[in-house]
Amino acid sequence: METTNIQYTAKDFKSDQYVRWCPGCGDHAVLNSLQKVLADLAIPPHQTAIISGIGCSSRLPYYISSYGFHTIHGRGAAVATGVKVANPSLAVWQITGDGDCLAIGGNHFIHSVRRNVDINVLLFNNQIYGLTKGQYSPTTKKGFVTKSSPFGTVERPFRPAELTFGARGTFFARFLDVDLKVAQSVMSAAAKHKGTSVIESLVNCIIFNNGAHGWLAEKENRPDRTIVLEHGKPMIFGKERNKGLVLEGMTLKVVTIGENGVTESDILIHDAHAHDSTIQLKLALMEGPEMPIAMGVIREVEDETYDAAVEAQIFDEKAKAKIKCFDDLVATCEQWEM
Amino acid sequence: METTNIQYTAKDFKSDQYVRWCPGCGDHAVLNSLQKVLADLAIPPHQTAIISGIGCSSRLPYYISSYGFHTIHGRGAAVATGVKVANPSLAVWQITGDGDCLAIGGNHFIHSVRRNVDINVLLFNNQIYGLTKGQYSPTTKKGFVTKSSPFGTVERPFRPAELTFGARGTFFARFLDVDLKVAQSVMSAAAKHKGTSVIESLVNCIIFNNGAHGWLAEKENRPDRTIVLEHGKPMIFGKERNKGLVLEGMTLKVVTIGENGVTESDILIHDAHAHDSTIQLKLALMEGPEMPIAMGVIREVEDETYDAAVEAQIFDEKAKAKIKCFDDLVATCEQWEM
Amino acid sequence: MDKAIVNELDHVVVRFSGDSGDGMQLTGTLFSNLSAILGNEISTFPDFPSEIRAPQGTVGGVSGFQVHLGASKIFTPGDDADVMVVMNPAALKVNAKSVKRGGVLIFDTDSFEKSDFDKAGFKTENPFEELAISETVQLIPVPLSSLTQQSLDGLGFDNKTVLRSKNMFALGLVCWLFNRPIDKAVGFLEAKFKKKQDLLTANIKVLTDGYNYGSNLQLTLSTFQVDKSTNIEKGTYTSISGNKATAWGLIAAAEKAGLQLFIGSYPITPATDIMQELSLYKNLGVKVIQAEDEIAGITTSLGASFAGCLAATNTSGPGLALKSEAIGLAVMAELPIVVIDVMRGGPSTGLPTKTEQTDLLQALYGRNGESPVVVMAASSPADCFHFAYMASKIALEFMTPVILLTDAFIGNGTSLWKLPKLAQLPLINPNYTKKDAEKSHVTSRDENTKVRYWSVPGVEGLGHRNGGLEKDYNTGAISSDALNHAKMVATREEKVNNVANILPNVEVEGDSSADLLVIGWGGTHGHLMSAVTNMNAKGDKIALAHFNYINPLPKNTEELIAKYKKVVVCELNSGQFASFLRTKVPGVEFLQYNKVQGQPFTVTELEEYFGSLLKLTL
Amino acid sequence: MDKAIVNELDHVVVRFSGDSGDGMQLTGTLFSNLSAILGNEISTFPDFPSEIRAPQGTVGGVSGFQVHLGASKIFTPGDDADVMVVMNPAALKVNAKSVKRGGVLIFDTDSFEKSDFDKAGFKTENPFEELAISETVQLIPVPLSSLTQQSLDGLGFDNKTVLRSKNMFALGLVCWLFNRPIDKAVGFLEAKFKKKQDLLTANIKVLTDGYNYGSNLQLTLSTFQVDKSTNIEKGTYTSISGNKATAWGLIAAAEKAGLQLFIGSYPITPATDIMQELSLYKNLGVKVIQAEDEIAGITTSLGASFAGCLAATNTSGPGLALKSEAIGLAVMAELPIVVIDVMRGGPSTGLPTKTEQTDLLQALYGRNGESPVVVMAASSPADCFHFAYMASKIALEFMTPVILLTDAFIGNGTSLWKLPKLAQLPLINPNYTKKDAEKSHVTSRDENTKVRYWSVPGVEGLGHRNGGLEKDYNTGAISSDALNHAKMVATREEKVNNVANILPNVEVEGDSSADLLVIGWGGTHGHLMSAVTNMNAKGDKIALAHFNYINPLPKNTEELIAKYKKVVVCELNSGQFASFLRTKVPGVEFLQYNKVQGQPFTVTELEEYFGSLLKLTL
Ligand SMILES: Cc1ncc(C[n+]2csc(CCOP(=O)(O)OP(=O)(O)O)c2C)c(N)n1
Ligand SMILES: Cc1ncc(C[n+]2csc(CCOP(=O)(O)OP(=O)(O)O)c2C)c(N)n1
Ligand code: SF4
Ligand code: SF4
Ligand SMILES: [Mg+2]
Ligand SMILES: [Mg+2]
Repeated sequence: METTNIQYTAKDFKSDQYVRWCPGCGDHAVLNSLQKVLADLAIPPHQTAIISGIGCSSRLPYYISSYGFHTIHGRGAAVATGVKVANPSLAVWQITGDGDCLAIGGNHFIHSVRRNVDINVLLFNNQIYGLTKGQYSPTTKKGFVTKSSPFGTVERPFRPAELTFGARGTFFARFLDVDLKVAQSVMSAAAKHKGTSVIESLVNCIIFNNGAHGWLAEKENRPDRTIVLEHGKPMIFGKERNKGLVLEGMTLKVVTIGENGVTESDILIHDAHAHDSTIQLKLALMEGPEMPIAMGVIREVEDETYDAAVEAQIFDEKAKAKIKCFDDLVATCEQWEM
Repeated sequence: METTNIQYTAKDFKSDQYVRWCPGCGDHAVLNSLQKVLADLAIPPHQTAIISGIGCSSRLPYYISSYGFHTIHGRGAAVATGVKVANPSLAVWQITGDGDCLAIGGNHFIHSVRRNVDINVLLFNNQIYGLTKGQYSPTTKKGFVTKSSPFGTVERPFRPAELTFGARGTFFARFLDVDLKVAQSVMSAAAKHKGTSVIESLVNCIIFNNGAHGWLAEKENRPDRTIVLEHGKPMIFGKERNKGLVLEGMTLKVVTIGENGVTESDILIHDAHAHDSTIQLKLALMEGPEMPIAMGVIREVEDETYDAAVEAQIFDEKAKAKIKCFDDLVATCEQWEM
Repeated sequence: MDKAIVNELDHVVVRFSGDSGDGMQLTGTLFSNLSAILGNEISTFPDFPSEIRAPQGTVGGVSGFQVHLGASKIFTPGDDADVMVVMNPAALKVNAKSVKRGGVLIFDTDSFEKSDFDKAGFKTENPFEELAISETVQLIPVPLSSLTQQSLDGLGFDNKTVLRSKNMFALGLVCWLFNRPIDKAVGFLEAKFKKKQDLLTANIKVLTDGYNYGSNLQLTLSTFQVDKSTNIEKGTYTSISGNKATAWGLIAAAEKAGLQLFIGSYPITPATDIMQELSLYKNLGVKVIQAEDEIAGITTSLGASFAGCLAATNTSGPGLALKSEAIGLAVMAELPIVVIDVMRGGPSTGLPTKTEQTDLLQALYGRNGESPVVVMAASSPADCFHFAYMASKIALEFMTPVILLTDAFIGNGTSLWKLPKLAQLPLINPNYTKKDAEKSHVTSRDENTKVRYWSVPGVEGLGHRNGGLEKDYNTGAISSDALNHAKMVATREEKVNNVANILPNVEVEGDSSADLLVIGWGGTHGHLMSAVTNMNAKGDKIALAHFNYINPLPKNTEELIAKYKKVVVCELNSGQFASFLRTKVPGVEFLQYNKVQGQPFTVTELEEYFGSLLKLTL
Repeated sequence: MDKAIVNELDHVVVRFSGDSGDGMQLTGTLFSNLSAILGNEISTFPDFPSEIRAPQGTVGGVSGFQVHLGASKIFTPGDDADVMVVMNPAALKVNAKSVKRGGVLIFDTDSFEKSDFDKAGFKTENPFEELAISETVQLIPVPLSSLTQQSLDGLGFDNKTVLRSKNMFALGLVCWLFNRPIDKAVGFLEAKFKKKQDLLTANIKVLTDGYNYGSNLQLTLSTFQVDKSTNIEKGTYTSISGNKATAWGLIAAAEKAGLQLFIGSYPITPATDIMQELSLYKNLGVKVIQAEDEIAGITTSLGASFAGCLAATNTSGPGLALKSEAIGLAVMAELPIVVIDVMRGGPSTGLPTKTEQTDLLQALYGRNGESPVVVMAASSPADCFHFAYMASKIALEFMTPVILLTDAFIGNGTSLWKLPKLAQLPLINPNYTKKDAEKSHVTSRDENTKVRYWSVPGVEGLGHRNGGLEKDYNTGAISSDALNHAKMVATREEKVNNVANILPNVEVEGDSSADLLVIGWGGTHGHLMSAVTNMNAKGDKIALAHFNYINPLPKNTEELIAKYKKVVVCELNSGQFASFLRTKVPGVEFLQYNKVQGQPFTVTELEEYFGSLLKLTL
């Protein structure tokens, strides 16, 4: 992806299509954030390919003025892999939902993460199937009543971070639909990361799962209920920025700076670049209300990407090759005149 | 699954079919171990269902005298889920290979693990596609030359334990084909565990990937290169049983008892039952030659199983129900005479 | 029509249309139930907006519900409306062309303001002229919103609740228009708002005021009278949607067969309702797995089938494509499974909420190898019950996958359903391996029917290995022997063909002595039957042969078709059943009438087409 | 045959058979190449054991390789063998019925011991009598193992190496038998054992001794002489397998179109070789993704197609079933993709290593919705190159998925292939959106051909959104409009039908003036052509129309078929092409000749059948 000197604005990434999400749907905010990020990245719209599966969230490509492909349910990761490997100079985004990505698309998801294909996976996690009108998804909380679980689900949900780490993810980040600042910084970091960047966006489905993330979304409580992690910075949060995380044995704990002799220097420093994912995973899996929910870039480590490795192998073999074209290839046959 | 007082022997679990694996294939040993374990479990053959996908390993059901279903490639986990939910009184085993389970079957695998369906997943990991004659699999080491990777693979492999943990696995164990003792104890523990028991069996494909686990398999070195974990026991290994594992910060280290003042009491005690999987995961991911490869039951924690939860919900609703049969159901309609 | 006339009609079509939030589905359902209780035949069809919740007042958010009531047999929810209620200009815009010439159009004047016109995309402030219907339709302006507000004034309801009750005002008005006493509606509302006493009060109040408003309007509007239907079979009825009827058919079959019902499914429009309906009946022991995808939907079901359940899976076109490989496994393993495909517009994601019959060839042929399955189709909302039941019976008795095709139109629509008793339904006798049978039965089959014996896990002595590789005819062991394979291919085919032995003949409806035979299948029956009936009533002669069983075809198919001079196959696709018939019934020239618009036929277009056919050299 | 006679033959079939470890594939390949170099026509077929490595000496582990050489045109690897070499009793058991009456059977006496008979499951110690061939076949006992041991005695080889060379002794002997100078074989061996000098020495030594042993045997065995073929087109040839030819066809097409070749694939027998072959050519920039499953195989390819590659995916029956949904997406998105199905025995996992033509209807119809695709089939190992090339050309020029059917028989078999030059191959011109075209081209199509313009990502100004929902004909925006949908369905159909405009007519082979027309398609061409040629040579009159293009059919199809009194469609399935023809060519009675045994036709059975047909009232 070449960046240019042209100054883009979010408007350059808006298509002429009417945005058809429900009024109040969390997806609107994410779309706006993404358009802003794309503009800031200064990669021209025609160098960007946006690939999605099927779901409310997967309609996003229609709303961005770039190359877009709204494929079939669950296959976005595979299609995006093909696009990126075919043309590594494109910036490739995969737009997906918790159903699209983790139910029917689970296999392609874990394989693209394992291969570390250089794509940005924007996962809209509203913990419900929106488009089909309200069935539980693989991230729906156990016991939750939905149209397909009238007596509550009996399934343990995936935690997207955990699955990403299990598939050897090199990048994982999280943000809340309404938090535009974190959203943009996270997407921007994801775009810059070489490898599969998994971004879990906690979005609100106002129709079928309103308030799933509500206790985080309330503006006044958000500072206490979430922690925005930044690489190299101490893990401090709270309205008064006086709470922090420390490690006690193998367990993360919340402490208050100034209480019980705790000072800022006791607080853990976030190391998103550590290859050992132990603490990152613990951070990603923190659950409320005891612990704050982690936002921001939780893991970001370097490793070879699949598309680059494919290119490199071709580059090496071409350099060594005696066979340069089809006619050369034919010439290598055992052959005889008849 | 009812157990009985009948004494079974391995022979009771041998079918009349000729075993068609290559002479020297690691699968033979696992089959024998499994037949022994099934006999010891004292669950009658007709209460046992063995489900597989497609692959050399997936042929196993033919060789066991029980109910068997050799299904289609990659779908064993889903079929087994159906069998178990349909009839929870059956003991259900899923037989699968690294290709069957983690390539085409990856999605069903992670979902059955997530749901914690009470099945025993015996994963034959020979790091190759055997039946189709030698292509790389999702567990093949990066760079390895196979029929489909003439210049070495460019893919980062899955580590089955890591993926299992990422999908919230409640049981993970590992054994080496040739180590009958560990094989049997591990399979027996898996059978007893309620929930999805993932057993990674390191097997040798003598034809297409001979020696993949060879450096472990050599009998004289095995005690130094592997560690057999047992819940509640210190993590000691080595020919002289003088090596052990300790935790330094977040990192596992090998120490020698008697050197540098290390005593047996310094050695970590294996806690397979800890819900926090941090150390279990570290154990499962240890790689040679610096670290021994972990064998035995690495994780074994309790959680509700999917099949039990389904039954419980039905049980509760039946107990409360006014509608007991189809005619009752019809009677609930808004209805009128015409 | 400006005097107090009572129009006595044989049948009438009413459509309620408004914003998604306007409660049109409830309104329509109540009106249709009330009519049925009074003895009318009914058929309904909901028309959901393409977007979940488009901005209020926009065309994308219009939700409708059409009710067809009749004093004699009716077969469809009707083409165009005699009476249309529109709650806003967007609803008007979407529905204007569906009001009959001379029909009645009731609209909420409070929602016909400049801003409403803008939202609906009207260019002027006279939408009726813009749509060119001001002359052809009787406009009845009613300030629904403000009348509702007045009705609830002072009762302490917040404005949102008040406005959400305006559908009841409309319903009351329409009830008056059709002489439907509203006391029965009160009963329905009581059931609906059991736990919300205040909402119940509000709704009843508004409903009553709407009715009374109608009475006061009498001088300027005629009312309609649709008599009790007399030709309906006596009995107890309800109104049921096709998807619900399908679910219930499975429940009935499982109980009759003495088996547990198991469904592995993945949500997909327009099939999801079947799974959702079944998930309600934990009390009946129904096991539902909402699987991770369609492949797991069918393969969990195949596991359950192997384990001895009545197993089913439901989906729509793209999902059926995904299930192809596993259906092949069911063919090879000879396991019973019911695969329900509620067809929608294709190809690919296509038109997910629209109806079509384009999956027939996929159902017949969409698998590798020679893999015959039973294919059948339901033809009305209510008979989805019967065909789901029969699909189960055939699957269990013949140890075969059965694909049951329904479609968005009959799946979502409702019709009258005579309540059955389990005892009256046909017996279901799976071909179990007898406990005392010879050992070889475990892996062999009934030589007459070619049906494999079912050896269910858990029984001592019946252990065996099943699978997707070709098997030896006798021992069930894996075999790649050439002649054995040929024999097995023939056997599987013969078994499926043997299903014809238990199928009813296809009956001719309409005028069986006609020269022109119309052939249809599945969900188009209502429209075809209406058109044929109307034309025969007018003195034309047309016969109709409508198919529910497609593979195998009923035994009299060839003989029946041979009797007619001209044969036309009418389908909502490009000619798939016609193609199939060409391969099965030699020597017949099959004409085709096809529509691939994501829409059902209209009776009008069929009549026109049949008329033109008859005018040709018959 | 006990004098030194030289049999001059027009063509001869030789089969080498032994244990998997005996090197029969190499032996056969060498023999066939030697013959080709001498100017013979050749056709070969390997016959792999069903198990990877069954216990040595058992029937499950027998591996064979058949070579057919001819002085005139030959079309198949032959039915039964004139000369058969068996390395052990298991190989004898598997192959006994495939030796011609009066044929020569060479066997390794050292491997015909009691323990060997046991392993092969013989009941007696005289296998030839047990198989009842001792009278009908000429038995040539040769102590291959011990002669090989003698040959290498004292050269310091370990016993394993020594015994693994015995195939060279057999090859030497057969070379003598057919007067094939072995010096050319030395060249091949040098290439093969480049890095193993000692093995090379051993192999050459044993080969030479085997040849000399033959010379010494002269008095008791006649030799064969198959002359140089004279009717072959002059040129440079190699021998190529169908799978390799398919891979090369894609490579050639990509280069001709100036595109990068991309293949997303998942291993499956018997298609894997295509992907493996392609993965060798990183030097040519071929990108291969070994995907996690078949769905990812095709969807990664669709991604690559969207991104502007020549994209392909290869599989066999069960994999094609899994790809159904994604092929539908390709139809809807109108993206070029070549889907190769190397057919094997079905249904389900079926008979994975056997050949069949049972995926035709799946290829034609196995998708939801009206989703026409181009379906075509190759008919010999070598012409897989041409048809893979043409499939690519059609996909790229018509923006459509193309399904290319080959099968296990032609995929694994080899035939002579005249080496092409890229310059001579037909041009490939994708329908790109011109840079200076009107903006609307980005989402629209050529009104003549109905082919959508291809707007490849990366180009400024061509940005657009594609997808699986129905699209507006003009703007490409999502549309659920009824009439637009009908138009789009018709347009997609018309586009695929327009492919017929560039297809060659189907040509009649054999005697075009006959009354009997034999119709075939795909990989059966060799057998049908042989049978038809033989019978015409004997004075019968038969015409053959063999189809490579199935959807759309060549334009002259109907007219051609109409000329014949009797038409029989011969296929390795239960009648799938016959069914398809019935839907496309009205008024013809299509007879069927079907075989579903996982095996190719034999020329003999075809001749018998045609003979019986001719005897009937023609
Ligand atoms: C093959 C297939 N199966 C099922 C569907 C139906 N379907 C469409 S979207 C969806 C789930 C969407 O959930 P999610 O990905 O979470 O997206 P959201 O709508 O919540 O943003 C389903 C089941 C489909 N379109 N295709
Ligand atoms: C749908 C489908 N795709 C592909 C195949 C081909 N196939 C059979 S087994 C296999 C991989 C087997 O690998 P693994 O599961 O590791 O088993 P192993 O043979 O190594 O024990 C493949 C690709 C198939 N049978 N079906
Ligand atoms: S249904 Fe939910 S996810 Fe879909 S657009 Fe509406 S609010 Fe958003
Ligand atoms: S190919 Fe490998 S995995 Fe398969 S049977 Fe042989 S040794 Fe075992
Ligand atoms: Mg969602
Ligand atoms: Mg393997």
